[in-house]
Amino acid sequence: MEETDSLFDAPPMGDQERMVEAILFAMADPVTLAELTARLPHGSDPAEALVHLARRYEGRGVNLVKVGDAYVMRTAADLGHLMRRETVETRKLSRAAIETLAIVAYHQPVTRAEIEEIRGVAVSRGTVDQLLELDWIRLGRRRMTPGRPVTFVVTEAFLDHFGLESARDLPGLKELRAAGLLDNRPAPGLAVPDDDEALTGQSELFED
Amino acid sequence: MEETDSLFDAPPMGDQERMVEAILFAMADPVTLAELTARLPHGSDPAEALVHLARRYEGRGVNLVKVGDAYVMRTAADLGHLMRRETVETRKLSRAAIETLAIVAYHQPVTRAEIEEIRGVAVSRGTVDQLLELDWIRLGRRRMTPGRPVTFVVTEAFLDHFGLESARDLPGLKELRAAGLLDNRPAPGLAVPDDDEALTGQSELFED
Amino acid sequence: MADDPGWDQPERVPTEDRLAAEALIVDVVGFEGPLDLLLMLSRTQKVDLRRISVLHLAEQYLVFVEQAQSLRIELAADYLVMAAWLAFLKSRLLLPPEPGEAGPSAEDLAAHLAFQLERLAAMRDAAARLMARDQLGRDFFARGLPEDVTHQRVVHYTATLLDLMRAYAMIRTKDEFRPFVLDREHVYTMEQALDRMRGLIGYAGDWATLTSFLPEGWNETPMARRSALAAHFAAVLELAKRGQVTLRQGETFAPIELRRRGE
Repeated sequence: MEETDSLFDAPPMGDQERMVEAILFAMADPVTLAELTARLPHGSDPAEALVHLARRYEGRGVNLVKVGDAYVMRTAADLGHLMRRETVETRKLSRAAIETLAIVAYHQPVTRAEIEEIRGVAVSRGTVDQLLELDWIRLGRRRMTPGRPVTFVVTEAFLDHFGLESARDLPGLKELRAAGLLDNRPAPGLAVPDDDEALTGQSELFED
Repeated sequence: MEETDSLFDAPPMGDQERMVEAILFAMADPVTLAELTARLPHGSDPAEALVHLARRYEGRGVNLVKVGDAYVMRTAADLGHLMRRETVETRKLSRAAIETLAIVAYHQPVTRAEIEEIRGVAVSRGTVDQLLELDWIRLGRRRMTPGRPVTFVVTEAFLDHFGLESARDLPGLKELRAAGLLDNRPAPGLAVPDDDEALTGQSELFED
Repeated sequence: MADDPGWDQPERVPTEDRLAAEALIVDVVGFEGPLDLLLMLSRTQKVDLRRISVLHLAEQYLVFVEQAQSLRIELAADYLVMAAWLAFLKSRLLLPPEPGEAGPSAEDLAAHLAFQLERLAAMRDAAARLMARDQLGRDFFARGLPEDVTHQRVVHYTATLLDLMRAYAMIRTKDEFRPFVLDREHVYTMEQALDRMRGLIGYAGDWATLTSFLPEGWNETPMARRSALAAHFAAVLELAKRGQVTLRQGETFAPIELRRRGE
């Protein structure tokens, strides 16, 4: 590094190679020679560094590849199969699903009827199926009440995903409130709509 | 182990190393040994491959880093200036958030009341929320004391962000513990039944 | 207490101390509570926090609070609580313990305060050291181009604990607000109106407007009035159908009038 400090001396080639390596690793796009020159200390020779780097990665799991006039690190072609499982598309759970999941987590073991009572809306078959398929909920013991309804409980995979040691570690209402999660009042038009609608309906019928 | 390996015809160690290299290069987030094992051909020994790989990248522009139980490739810290333009502008954390984070890291698992006791002020809702959202802290096990308060611990993302292999590597941890500054020392005249549990909790994380 | 100049006679405080205290007060919003302020004051003693004089610190704090009050600066309650406690601690430290006195000794209390200050200072220091570390995305970097080699798509659903907690909080908040929904109070059902009108038509020997039959208290808000009017209107229609009342209306939108039938 001392050499960099002096006016014209570029860092030793070994250091230049490290620098090019780090830049190619961190960049989201292929990097041109001009860009490398701009990033490296004055007097560096990225073209030569690239030659060394290409040789170093020859036959490795990752190779230095030239794309047009830019350079990029790519997985070796023969190892692509290792990554196949990685191309996953991440989607947020629907509101119905997350609410249902929350209710199962907080009230388990809980029956479908109980979930519907707490949510105030019917729980679609698809929602429950999705959570079962994600392996976040599973069937618990049947409730010993008329009809012997099945109950739902959360799974190990659920705890794992949400970084919980046990469902008991979920914060309670008081703690949710303390964390500020309980005082976001339902947006206008969310909890009130039944009310509003009833009135609108009536006035339409009777006031004109 | 070797005998089992030959039974299943695991690839030679050189190939296993290439595979681990390719996988780690492809992933931006730390990969656990279990994930590596699952991806590699049956009978492979990713742990050994990692040893070779770590040696290969020693002193390079990119290094193999251990984060908790997982492994990831990161650029060498002394080359950060080359990527300055890529720096992600992170939200400035408030002093309260930084202190709260440090207290969680050094005292984990720690309850909100304990954080407040140490800081001498109430912890605002937003502070904990922000740290949760950054995925730097998460909920730990509940404390087995009256009220069963939730505790907070730091996450793997926290370790990754600050380049720590484990919470044991926090700067100055040993000295602080030796000085008794991580003790949960009750105010004189207060009966504190949760002292034992607090210590047990800590020893689980730090002492082994 | 009268023999203590630092507390009872702030005007005798040396000028520079006084100026320092005023500078502190100006900045009082910058402190995060009494412990923060105490830690700051303790730094002026220029000794190891383990060897700090809690007595001196208590005096400094009390001077600060006194100054703030003389400058009519409103201090938050916790500053005043701390002041009261420190005044108590100070008197305990100065006076010999009374024989048979219960509770922790003044020395223990002082030692604990010193411990709290040292611990807070240590955590601040630790926080600073933590933030001074090389950080991901600032000093070292992740792979900029994580590869997706195949076009095989697996949909992976995700949700965070925060999402879960928010969803639950939302459901529970909805529940909590249910009792506040006022719709029940403003809805007068037709059944209610019918019951009421059955009892009232006996008095409707002569033409009377429908609105005069509205129950008390249902004429005050438009919401209640609309509901009650609608219910009663439906009820009298029902009564007319049964032949119990006669209805009439002078013209469109004119008041509806009704009269008992069957004479």
